[in-house]
Amino acid sequence: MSWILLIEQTLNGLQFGVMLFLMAAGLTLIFGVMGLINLAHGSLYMVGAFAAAAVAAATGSFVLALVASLVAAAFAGVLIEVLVIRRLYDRDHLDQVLATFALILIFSEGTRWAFGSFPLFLDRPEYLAGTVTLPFGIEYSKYRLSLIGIGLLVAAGLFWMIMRTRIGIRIRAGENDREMIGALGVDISLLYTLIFALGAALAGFAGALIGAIQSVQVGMGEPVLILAFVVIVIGGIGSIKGALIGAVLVGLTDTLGRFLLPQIFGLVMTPSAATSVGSSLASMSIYILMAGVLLVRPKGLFGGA
Amino acid sequence: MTKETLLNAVLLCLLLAVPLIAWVSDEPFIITLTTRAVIFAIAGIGLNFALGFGGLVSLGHAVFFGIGGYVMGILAYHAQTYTPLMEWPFAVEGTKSMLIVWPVAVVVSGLAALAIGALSLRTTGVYFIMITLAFGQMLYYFTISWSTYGGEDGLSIYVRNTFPGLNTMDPIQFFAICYVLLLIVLIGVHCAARSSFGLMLRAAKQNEERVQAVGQGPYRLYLIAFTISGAITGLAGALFADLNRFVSPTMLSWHTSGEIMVFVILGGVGRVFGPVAGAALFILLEHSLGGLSEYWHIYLGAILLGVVLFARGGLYGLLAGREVAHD
Amino acid sequence: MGLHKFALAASAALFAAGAQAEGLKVGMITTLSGGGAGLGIDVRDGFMLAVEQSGRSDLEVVIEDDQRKPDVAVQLADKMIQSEKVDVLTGIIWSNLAMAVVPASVAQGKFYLSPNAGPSPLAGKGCHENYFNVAWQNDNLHEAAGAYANSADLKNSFILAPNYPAGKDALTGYKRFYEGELAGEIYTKLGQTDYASEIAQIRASGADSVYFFLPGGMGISFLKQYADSGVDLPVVGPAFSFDQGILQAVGAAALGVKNTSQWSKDIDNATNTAFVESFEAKYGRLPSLYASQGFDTANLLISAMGKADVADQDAFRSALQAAEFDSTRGDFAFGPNNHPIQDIYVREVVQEGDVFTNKIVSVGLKNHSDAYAADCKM
Amino acid sequence: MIDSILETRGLTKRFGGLVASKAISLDLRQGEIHALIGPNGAGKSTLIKQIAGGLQPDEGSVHFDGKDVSKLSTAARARLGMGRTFQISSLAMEYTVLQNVVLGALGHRGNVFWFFNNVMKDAELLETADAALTKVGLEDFRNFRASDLSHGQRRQLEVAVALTLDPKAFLMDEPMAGLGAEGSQQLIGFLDTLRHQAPILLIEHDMDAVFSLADRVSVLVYGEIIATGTVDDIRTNSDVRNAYLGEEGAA
Repeated sequence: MSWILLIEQTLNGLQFGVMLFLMAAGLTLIFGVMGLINLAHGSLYMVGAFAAAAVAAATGSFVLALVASLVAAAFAGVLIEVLVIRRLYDRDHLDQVLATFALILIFSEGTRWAFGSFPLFLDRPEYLAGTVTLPFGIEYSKYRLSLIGIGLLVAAGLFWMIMRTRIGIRIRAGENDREMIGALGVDISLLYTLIFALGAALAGFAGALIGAIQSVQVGMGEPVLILAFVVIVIGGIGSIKGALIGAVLVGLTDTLGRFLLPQIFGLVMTPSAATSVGSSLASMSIYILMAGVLLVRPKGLFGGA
Repeated sequence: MTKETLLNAVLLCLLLAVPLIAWVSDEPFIITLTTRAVIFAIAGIGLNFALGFGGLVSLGHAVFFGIGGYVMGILAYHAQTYTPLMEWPFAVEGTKSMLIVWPVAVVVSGLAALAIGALSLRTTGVYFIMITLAFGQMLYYFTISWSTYGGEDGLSIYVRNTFPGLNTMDPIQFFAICYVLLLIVLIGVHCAARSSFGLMLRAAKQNEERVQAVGQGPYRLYLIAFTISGAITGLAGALFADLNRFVSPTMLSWHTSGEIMVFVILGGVGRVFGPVAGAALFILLEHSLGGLSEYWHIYLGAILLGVVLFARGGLYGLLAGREVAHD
Repeated sequence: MGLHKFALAASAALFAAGAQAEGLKVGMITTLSGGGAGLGIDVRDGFMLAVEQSGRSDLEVVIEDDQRKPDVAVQLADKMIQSEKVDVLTGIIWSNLAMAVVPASVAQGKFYLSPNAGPSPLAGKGCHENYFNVAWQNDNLHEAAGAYANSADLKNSFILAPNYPAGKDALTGYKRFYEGELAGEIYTKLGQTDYASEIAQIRASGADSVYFFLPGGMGISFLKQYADSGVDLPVVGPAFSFDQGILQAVGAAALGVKNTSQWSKDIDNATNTAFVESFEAKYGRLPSLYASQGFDTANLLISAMGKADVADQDAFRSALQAAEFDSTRGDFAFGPNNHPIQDIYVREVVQEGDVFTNKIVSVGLKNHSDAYAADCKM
Repeated sequence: MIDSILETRGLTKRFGGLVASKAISLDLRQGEIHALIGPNGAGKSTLIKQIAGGLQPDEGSVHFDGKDVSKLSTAARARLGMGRTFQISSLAMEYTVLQNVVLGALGHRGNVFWFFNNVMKDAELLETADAALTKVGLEDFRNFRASDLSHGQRRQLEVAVALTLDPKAFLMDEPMAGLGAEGSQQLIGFLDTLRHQAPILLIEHDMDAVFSLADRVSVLVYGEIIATGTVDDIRTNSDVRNAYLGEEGAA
């Protein structure tokens, strides 16, 4: 095992992490401000990817496809917020889990009905194809490097928005005291819709970005959804900072776990047994990480006291 | 007789009458379908014990359902291949007798619930939901890569387990076994709900502070409720595996957890008979919606959404009104 | 479980005739909803095309969706047998569903014709006289890939597959014929969508080629990411990741990849040419491997119907065993364990106009049977 | 000290920079009503939480019935005999009045882990429960849901549940809050007799109640006890006048 390989794997973990962050940020904002568990967040990811694939096929432009993913996911977000989600803010978590579980069923089969059962094609733009050579002679995919950049940029933008802008102040106020911001004359239901649309747009954006190097298909949002939940739970629900750190932690654990665990077991076992045991453990690693974090800190790394 | 008691009686009679009519008119598939509803009902009753009585929203109950299934699958697999389950420290043989499989399934899934509960109950609220989900995923991926017992392919058991004096491969006889178990579980849960434990547990769901002020720690109450809940769901898992003569990791997927929760909500959270009504309704919906369209999940989702948004309290809330405080 | 009743009408004559007593009823359990529905839809469409072309009024097909859930499939099999009283079952796509359904169904005296899955237990110790596999034993395409690697002078392969039984069978199959060294062997998580880590290991391993078995969306993701990684070692895979249904989603990333298949749309025989034409005319898309398997399955059944009544089980079984039908694959015969003996081709992904598809470049294994037949005691 | 059932020694609790309890030492003696008064925000609730067990002090200890209970949970302290009522009614709202008091009786008796008895048919528990209801005058409301009770009735029910615990001391957090004049008078009369059953640590805003009931009064201001003494001592204490009335009061 060379250091270069380890660095490359760390970059891969980072890239996976920042993409998870795009998903997790919306999820954690929505929970922090509205107190809502949204299982349908993965469906918004899927909506973004499908919208991007459809627009890319029609226009051939990746940038337009990304814009489409933002718009479509935000639109879908507003739609379900107005029709369904806003009735759930005052309900207990159980009702929220079930209602949004129902939304998953509707979204998945609805997308299949609209786009068919076969995966769609979405490709990275030609100018991001291929690799670049980083210091130490590491050859790394241009597109993945761009993903890391975009992800960090979005993260910085989010932090700026929350810390510096008027809407950010309202969001933070909303996290602390819901009645209070209502009393201060802020239009709560508009604020909630906006936050939900923002979270949805981020999810859709992530769907499009990832869709370009994966397969755009029905159900693609669910594995990501569960990972995003793991992320925000590790980070502490409601904390954007926690979401970022949790996302990177999960990204690194998963990537490096898949890479290192079979090798570690290889030191004490036969190669095939090590591959098998190591892979099994690697697929459980992030859940073990999450359970471990919660046992030490029952409200996540950056959760309230 | 209250409305609720009447509804309970009607429900139990219907569940008995449908397969009997199907038996007379030689429609064995209807019997199988009803058996499925009965087994789902038991799983739902299990979850309801934690969710309805203790307020513990577990999104990982598929684990116990799956463990029950795998207990049955593994015991039967060793019995049908004539290989011992383990040889050290003492030899254990597989078995195909339901009378042994059930208690083992109940004990193993109960112990799993005890362990998972002991860890998970350190958290509350959303964190509890998510940590149960995490344990669910952990075991799901474990079974997928557990190649000794088929991994993702699962385990096929070619013939159902045996019960003294009955032919379990006959749909109506297998139904009878499940139905009687349902009755036993119902009676047990009904008693437990109004027992000392039940009173204290349901009080903890309403107000933990109150329970502490009368000198009881909620943690122990929750943990025992969670253990019993897991054990009941495990029993359902063993029956389900026997019904299908097959177990696979699908039983442990988070979709299964979601579905078990759906039974409870459709019927009515916290009502002893709620999950029975919920499971029956679910099977009925599946059966009738499936014929409508290839995209029937859309309708299922819409109905579920409607229930959550507009018919709180589920079927029981709709038909029997608010729960009578005590009789 | 979705109790779909896709109209079973093979032809209008079906309703008119009403002479069902002498007819044959087929229960098709396949995946029509959720992820992976594309495969089931292709099998169904291929099968129904053959039924329609036969014009037989005494063949009734009941189709149900298993949602890719084993318990639902078992439930549907019960329904088909107990309630619909079908004579023959078919349609299952996935090995794990087949393992759940097939043994119990054949034990109840039904015939089962597999249009896709071929798990090894059913080819070996668990074989059954009423179980016929019309596609391949799971290892076959991988074995051919191993053989191809030898002929292409590949000496140091990096191989990967998901960590589940079919994945392990795949790599075992490849290694059974492959004679070179292994630069690495990885089992990935089932359903995994990001392969950056694996690709980095491939890059670092010093391999001269890559063999992978990643069905469905997993393969799409892998190929796109692989093409983007700058690693340009030759890739070999089984046809599953290069079939007509998903090639469009992979796009140019798949161009030039060698893959092994028992069927290709350019196999030169009259049956195949007619099949490809009529499939495209009827459904507006090119047929896939799965469609061809569905089509062959139906034709095998129809050929047996022409020779024997299904009520006479022994005669009907012999008729099936004879496999006297015009296969889209050309020569086709059953081995002693009722699994195919057939040629397995090496194909290459090419672009024809806007469409990505495959063309045959060589024969990987001639008249290939499977490794488990010896274990089968019928 | 022998007749002190409850004693705090140097309880200190900080929230960030704010000192909510500053080295609080007080005791509750057999047979007395010890009232704790103080302006809003003085830290009364913080103090009672530390005594009852919801909150761990940063320094100091709580002694009950001769034992250091500082490390015990709320439930364990309740089992030792702390009978608590809450400022905001804390009842099982979906339960009936009777179920709430049976709950108290059951909690006190223990043996909670019975799964097959019908707890509402347990003669022993019902007897305790009915006695408590009769004492507070709720016997006619046995089958009302707690959520259907009036505000005053809920306060009475809180006291009834505390009674079923047969406590060695009562901790009552503003039991008069929200009661009308008549209700307050009844409750004052009742508490007056209750002190002989077990002493009461009474946190109360209603000064009439405090001055007519309390044997001793402690005054808590900004987390600190500025005075403890009889009603008359407190009335004349200049620090107290200062705290309540400002500078001119002290003059």
